[in-house]
Amino acid sequence: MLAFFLRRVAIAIPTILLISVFVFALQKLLPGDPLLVLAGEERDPEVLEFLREKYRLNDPIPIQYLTWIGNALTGDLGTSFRTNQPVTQLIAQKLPVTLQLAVMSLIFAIAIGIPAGIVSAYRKGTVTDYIANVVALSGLSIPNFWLGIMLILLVSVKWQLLPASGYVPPGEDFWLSIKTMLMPAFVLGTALAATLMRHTRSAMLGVLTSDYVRTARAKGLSERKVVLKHAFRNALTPIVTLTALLFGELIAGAVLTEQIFTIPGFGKLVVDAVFNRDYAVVQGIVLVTAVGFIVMNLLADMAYFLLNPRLRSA
Amino acid sequence: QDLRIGLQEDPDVLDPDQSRTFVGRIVYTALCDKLVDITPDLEIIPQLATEWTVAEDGMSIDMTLREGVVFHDGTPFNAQAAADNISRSQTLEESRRKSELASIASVEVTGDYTLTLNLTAPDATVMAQLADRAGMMISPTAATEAGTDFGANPICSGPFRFVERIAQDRIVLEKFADYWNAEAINFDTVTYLPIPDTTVRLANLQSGDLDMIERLSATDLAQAEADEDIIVERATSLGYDGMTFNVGNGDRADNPFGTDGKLLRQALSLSIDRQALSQVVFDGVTTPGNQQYSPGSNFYAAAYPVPTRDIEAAKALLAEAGFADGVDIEVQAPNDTDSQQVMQVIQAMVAEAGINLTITSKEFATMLADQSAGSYTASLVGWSGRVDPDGNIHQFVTTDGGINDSGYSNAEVDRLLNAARQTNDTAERKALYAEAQSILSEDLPIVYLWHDTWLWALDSAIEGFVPYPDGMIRLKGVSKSE
Amino acid sequence: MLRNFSLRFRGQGACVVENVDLDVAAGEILCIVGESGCGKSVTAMALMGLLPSDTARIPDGSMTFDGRTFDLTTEGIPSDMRGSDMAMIFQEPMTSLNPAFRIGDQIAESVERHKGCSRADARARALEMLRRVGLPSPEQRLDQYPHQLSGGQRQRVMIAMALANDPRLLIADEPTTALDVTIQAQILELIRDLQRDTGMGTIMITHDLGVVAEVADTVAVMYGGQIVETGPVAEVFENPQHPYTIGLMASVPRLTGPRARLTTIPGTVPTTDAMAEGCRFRTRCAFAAPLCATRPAPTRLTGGHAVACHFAPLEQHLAVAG
Amino acid sequence: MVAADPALDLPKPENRVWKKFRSHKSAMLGGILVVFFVAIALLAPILPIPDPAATDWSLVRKAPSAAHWMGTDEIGRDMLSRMIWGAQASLLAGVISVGIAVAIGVPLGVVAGYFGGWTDAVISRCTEALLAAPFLILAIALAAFLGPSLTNAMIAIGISATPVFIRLTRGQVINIKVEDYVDSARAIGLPTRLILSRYILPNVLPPILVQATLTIATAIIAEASLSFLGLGQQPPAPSWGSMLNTAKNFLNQAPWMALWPGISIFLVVLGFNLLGDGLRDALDPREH
Amino acid sequence: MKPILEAQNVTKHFPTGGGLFQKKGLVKAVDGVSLSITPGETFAIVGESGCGKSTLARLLMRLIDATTGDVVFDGKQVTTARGKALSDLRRDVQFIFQDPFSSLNPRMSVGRLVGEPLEVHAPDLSKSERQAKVSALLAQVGLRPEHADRYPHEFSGGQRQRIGIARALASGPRLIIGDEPVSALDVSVQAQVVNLLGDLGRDLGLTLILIAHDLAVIRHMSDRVAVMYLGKIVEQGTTDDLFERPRHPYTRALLDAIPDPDDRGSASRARIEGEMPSPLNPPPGCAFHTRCPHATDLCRTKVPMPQTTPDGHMTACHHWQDLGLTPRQTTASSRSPATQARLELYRKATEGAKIIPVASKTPDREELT
Ligand SMILES: Nc1ncnc2c1ncn2[C@@H]1O[C@H](COP(=O)(O)OP(=O)(O)OP(=O)(O)O)[C@@H](O)[C@H]1O
Ligand SMILES: Nc1ncnc2c1ncn2[C@@H]1O[C@H](COP(=O)(O)OP(=O)(O)OP(=O)(O)O)[C@@H](O)[C@H]1O
Ligand SMILES: [Mg+2]
Ligand SMILES: [Mg+2]
Ligand code: NI
Repeated sequence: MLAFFLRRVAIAIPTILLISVFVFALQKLLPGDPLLVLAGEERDPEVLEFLREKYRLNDPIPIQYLTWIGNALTGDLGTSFRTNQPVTQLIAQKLPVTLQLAVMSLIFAIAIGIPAGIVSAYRKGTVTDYIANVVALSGLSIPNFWLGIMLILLVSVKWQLLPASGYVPPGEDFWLSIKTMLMPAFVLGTALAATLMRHTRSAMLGVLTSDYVRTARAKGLSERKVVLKHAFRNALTPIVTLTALLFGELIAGAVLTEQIFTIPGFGKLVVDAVFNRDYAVVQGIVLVTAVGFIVMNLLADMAYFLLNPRLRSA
Repeated sequence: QDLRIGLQEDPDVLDPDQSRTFVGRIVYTALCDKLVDITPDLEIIPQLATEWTVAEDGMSIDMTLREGVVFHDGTPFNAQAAADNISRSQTLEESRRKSELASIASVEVTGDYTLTLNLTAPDATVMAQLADRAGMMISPTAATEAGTDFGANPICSGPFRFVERIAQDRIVLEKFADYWNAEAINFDTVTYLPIPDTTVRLANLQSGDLDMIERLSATDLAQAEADEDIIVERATSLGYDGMTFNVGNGDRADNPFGTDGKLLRQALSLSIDRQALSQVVFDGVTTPGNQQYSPGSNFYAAAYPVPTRDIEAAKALLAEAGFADGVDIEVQAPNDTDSQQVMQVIQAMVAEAGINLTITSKEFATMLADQSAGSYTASLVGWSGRVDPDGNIHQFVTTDGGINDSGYSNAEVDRLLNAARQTNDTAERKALYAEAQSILSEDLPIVYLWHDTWLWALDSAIEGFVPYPDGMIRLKGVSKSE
Repeated sequence: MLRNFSLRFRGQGACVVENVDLDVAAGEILCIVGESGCGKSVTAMALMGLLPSDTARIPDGSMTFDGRTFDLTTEGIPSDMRGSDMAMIFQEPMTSLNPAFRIGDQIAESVERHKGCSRADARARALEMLRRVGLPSPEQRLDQYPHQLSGGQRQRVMIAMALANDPRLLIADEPTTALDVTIQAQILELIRDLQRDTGMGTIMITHDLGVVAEVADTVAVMYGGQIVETGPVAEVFENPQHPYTIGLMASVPRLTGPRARLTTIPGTVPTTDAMAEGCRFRTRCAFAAPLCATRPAPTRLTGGHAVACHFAPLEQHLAVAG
Repeated sequence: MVAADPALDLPKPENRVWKKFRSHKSAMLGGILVVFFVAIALLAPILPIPDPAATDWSLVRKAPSAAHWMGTDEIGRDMLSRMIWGAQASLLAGVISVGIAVAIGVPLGVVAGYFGGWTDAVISRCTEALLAAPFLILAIALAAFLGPSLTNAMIAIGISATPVFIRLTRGQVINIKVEDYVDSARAIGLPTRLILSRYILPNVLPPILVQATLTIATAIIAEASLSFLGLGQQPPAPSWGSMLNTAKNFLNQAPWMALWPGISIFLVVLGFNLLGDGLRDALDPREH
Repeated sequence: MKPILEAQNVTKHFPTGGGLFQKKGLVKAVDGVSLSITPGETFAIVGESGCGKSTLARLLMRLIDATTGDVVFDGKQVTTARGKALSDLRRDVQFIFQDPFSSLNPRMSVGRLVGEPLEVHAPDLSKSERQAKVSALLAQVGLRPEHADRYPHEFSGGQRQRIGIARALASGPRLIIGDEPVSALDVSVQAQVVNLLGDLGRDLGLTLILIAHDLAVIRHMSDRVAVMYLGKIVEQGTTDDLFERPRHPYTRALLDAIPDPDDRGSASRARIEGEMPSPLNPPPGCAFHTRCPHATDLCRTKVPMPQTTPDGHMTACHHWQDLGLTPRQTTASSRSPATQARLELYRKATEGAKIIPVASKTPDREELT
């Protein structure tokens, strides 16, 4: 197990480096001069030149990269051009927000997607199956911003049930925090639920016709137990794997949802940073999300490992 | 009592010398006092400076400061502090205020609360500059200690002090008990929340999560006004929006609308129905314009009124320029929906005159870079506006102007605008600007299109809010009834 | 026991299984033989009520079990009889156990469900069963997962699971087909021993005549969803009547005697839809005559031996010309 | 010689794919939806509808009426006409970008899965890197290189959707390559090139088909985000995505502006998915 | 006669695990096997599941690379062949797979499947020539030319196996290796394919290497038999000799385990207990000692060397001589006369003899005519 873990980590390192090089290069190729945005409306040439020196933008790009990665290895991800805040501090501020949003959306996605997938597999070819599929597809094709704004207009403005937007840390007021995050999590969750539902359905379809499900029936177990215990337990592996990947995706950016609901998370940070050409912030976030992504992959493998006795006991 | 204000975006660094965003200035009005302030009619009035006199020759200004003012960290405010502030603005390497204060040669501290600003040349704009970020006073103690990191914990002398900031989430200020004008302040805390989406911003106000929002979208105006729990306040902006042409900035100036394209630019201007544009895109909330200031303002040159649309005249100009069969032009515009809408309307309008306009939408950073590098033909850009007319025009059209992206150069215009800087006589200045306008209306390096109207939507419980043409939110005298 | 059973799948023109009668007495092993696809498994599944409810239709058939009669067209056997009174073992030992659960739990689950006893008791029973099927070190096996067992061991677990509730009837659907001969021999012996001990009735499905010879008391030969010949195993093997039975026997290579070219049954089993009217074997039967278009009634011969062929006994009806 | 088996007279199945497809009810529905929208897109030039770019400033954001069945948009253009013309851009954006992703992703996935080893390691690492890079950065960078246009938007979307296809294909290939029939191809000495194209590829396609139809949805919506960045369809030419994007600001005042493109995207996505499911079944000779 | 195929001490070790989760290990799937096949003969390899039969077959035709050892086909090295040499080998040596359901590409028509080897090995054939050849091949295996545009799933197992055989025959091979070509088939279908293979072997003068675990089939088809256990050949000899006088205890156990329809109720035969050990972790000494009733300490420690008698019968057992050469007791033929008669009648009928009703004893005779 440990060896496995270490090997995975070893594989992850080149990937992360590759990502950082890739994103760094990509950023440098972006049109637009960050300093022009930074210098203010007046764009004083003197200030421009000073800033260019300060942020070492005159160095050759490989040197810039090496400087950055060197600092990154010591835990210094640079400072934001825009707000002068250290990137590490920004990330530390945003990460809990993003995690909370991701977790809550995932809960929605799971709560909707998995039961729907099970039911539609179990009732394959029936009206229930069709309805579940159409609903899942609509979750996929309804744009997040539309659903988001509609929810705000209805739930917050009209019925005044939930706060329209913003973020409250759970430490400050737990219930308010949950309430504020409810709508965005739902909006994000529905889109994921569709994917989850489709995968659950196909996994369950495969499992429901398996011999051991027949065995379970032959034992005289109730349908409920046959489906939820014997079948679902085996369909779980691909579902968990997918869930971990979705979670990784969520961390990488729920851009539009965060924008609509004004949630100060990673998605919003990275978009603003890209638009402002806030190189250090972009690079820092990409690095963190890449690590997150890889950690999620790792967790998916671990889940695989834990869910599959075949691997566990080897 | 807490006041919650929805902003359109997250401010940048909260250091008056380093910051550059409009929303940042909104926060400063509560956080940092300036030497002088303005009235809604753009008159300069005392704030931390109680009196000032400009010398006969215009080469210096004597100033008396308010006594008994302290910064949030307890450091007393006095002439030395003010001098330090001006010096920081001029010398801090990151300072974005250098050009604004370029005409101040030195500051003499003449007493505990008096000082003299020595100028390099007579400059009518200095006091107006001191009415904005260049005149904001920050604690010299804190400034020395924090250096360029001052923005992480800004210490000024305004009615509210800084409590915390979570990037992209909120900025919280609390009432400063020792504020010199504390009785005019009715809130214990004020929280600024950046909410970029206009619909969501309004929704937050409607749901009661906010007390006030800035920049209500023009198309939401009707809806907001229909809501009896909401009051809308408005003020015409000091800024403008228009189309800047590349007439001399690099190779791309060599195009039909460029260096020698005066006639085509006139044709384009004539073929736009500014009234309709304002009506279609902004529900008539904005003011059609053709000059740096809006028609109602003091410095508007009434001799050159907003042209009415004249397709025939435009066609004639096209023919005169040798493009009777039509002409192509590519215009870059920011990728926000308003600009896209404006461009599409203009596209349709100018098409009738035979101008075939293509729109290139760019995100802001790219557009800015292309514009300053001269890699564009025409560009839809705006300017947030300055209190002194000089700030709206000088740097754009004078030969070495700092942001003369157009590459326009005309000796007479240079002369007139420089002269307008050096006199303090308003009537004389008006005449000079009008004269410059006569040339610019002809040359059209910038085709002015409209002037925004600031719209604030407030909860009906908010009282005492005064709209200012600079778009700021001044909290003096504002209160919230229970 | 099973009377006049027919079965049809949705979208098929003819019944997959037609008018099948089967009888098993307590303590008896009935083998059903027949080639692949002839309906052995679906018949067994129907008895257990395991057919897919959405596609399978039973137009006809009833079952008498232990004095209780069930009309299979309307009601299946109640689920509490499944796994307790009647139990089933499947062909694929590798896939019939749930890979995600410990085998002890899988056996205990069935005990708990039917005996309503505590978890500990159920586990004790599971252990006892594992011991009885001769699995080495059963205590450890209890906590192992199926993949840790070999095919033969898994089949023993399946048997243990099936027998845990002392069923009156055991249905074994090709329990050894997937196994090696050496293991097959062990498993067959085990089933026979256990059956002898408990006195349950057993239906064993296979297409291996060798297996039949080894374990069966009575045998039913099935072709195309019909029983073509039944009888005590000695009778059928020593006096095969139906051309299909004869063809089947002829097709098996022999371990002794001279090695002659194998006699085969020409052709292949038609699909259900293409099944001939009357005697379903007639499309492949060397003796087929127009008469065969009518369904032959079973002819009763000596000692419970019955055959559904117009020409039985064969040599008394037909001869080679010349 | 061996005598031919008399029982081999199977009924000759003619045109089995089409037949099977036709009997698949939901697939037919999907097919009809897709054909409908494709037809609309193709017929746009000859349908009796107003110019999609013709503005009427007296008719800004007017609700659906007899003259304008779907209402008018933010600058007074006919929504119906724009919907019909927008179908072209959106369908193209969906189909072509997915086409690009499939065209790049599937071969790379096949190669990675079949050859394994270093090839696989390199491709897999790059895939992961690409997956972890934010779509936005990728899109803006590509816009900068290629210049803004619908085509380049498709390329950007296509490239960012590629890793998923690489992964999916690779996983499938790893399963398929151990099948006996692949060995049988090696046993007759078939060159690797042909093994990949005849044996591996056709058998890994079904799940890819399903993924592709799902991705079309995301691609159509992604085109909206890109046109927001100025990279997609250039104004005033319409696309559903950009219409939806504009409509965002008028959800309150002019809800129909979001409704039509929203419904259309949903129907197209639904159509493609049903079609995809049906095709998967119909193309599989084993399914009955 | 010069052997057509010769294997010298071939070994195949699969590294296992080394994946992300498992411990690394080495499966000795084939462990030092030597074979020599003479042209025209049918050579059978028999053994329990997992003993390495398939691996050996794949090694012989280089579908996988051997860890060590040499395989020589017709004087040419197989283990190092590449390019043209490998292509020639692919023409001369063909393979029939065990599972007729998984060994045919489900998405290719029968015509393409059978024509494909021609495409590779006879690229000069025109399309119509190829089609003609395909038709001929299909006819040869008892299918019809019209079947060329059907797909594999439309055929039954036996028919599919014929397609597989036609495909193997297409390149005109000299040696065919069949990896359990009839194991997946039903008895009656199996008989058809067994006959087909026999006929083809005879008619085309093919050399066959046949892998199976059904000893009755082996006995029926092969000239010589090798018995494998855990990666090694433990006994090898002519078919009759081996079936009548099995020397290795494993061969004997194997023979005893077969249920024989002609030999009913023989419940009390000696059974070997237990199962084959894992090739990941083979027992020391003689691999069979864990299940052998005759095992001694010697067996547990020392690997027995193969010993060959002058008549070419090879056995790898320390004790085979001590165990005695007692022939297996077999009931020569326990079929009853009635059975025999019916089988005979049936055989004649299927072979096309005219069947006439027996008048006197048929009450319903009239209806028949
Ligand atoms: N769920 C089903 N839907 C439709 N047809 C089915 C279904 N299950 C079985 N059949 C058909 O019923 C017939 C009998 O199948 P069954 O499984 O009983 O055969 P079998 O005698 O058990 O064969 P084998 O020896 O291969 O196990 C076959 O033709 C099969 O195709
Ligand atoms: N690619 C492989 N990687 C690892 N181990 C393998 C591989 N192929 C075969 N083995 C192992 O080698 C051993 C011999 O396998 P092989 O398939 O040759 O047996 P077999 O005698 O053909 O069995 P069967 O009768 O089941 O077909 C088995 O233990 C198997 O698990
Ligand atoms: Mg069966
Ligand atoms: Mg094998
Ligand atoms: Ni034979």
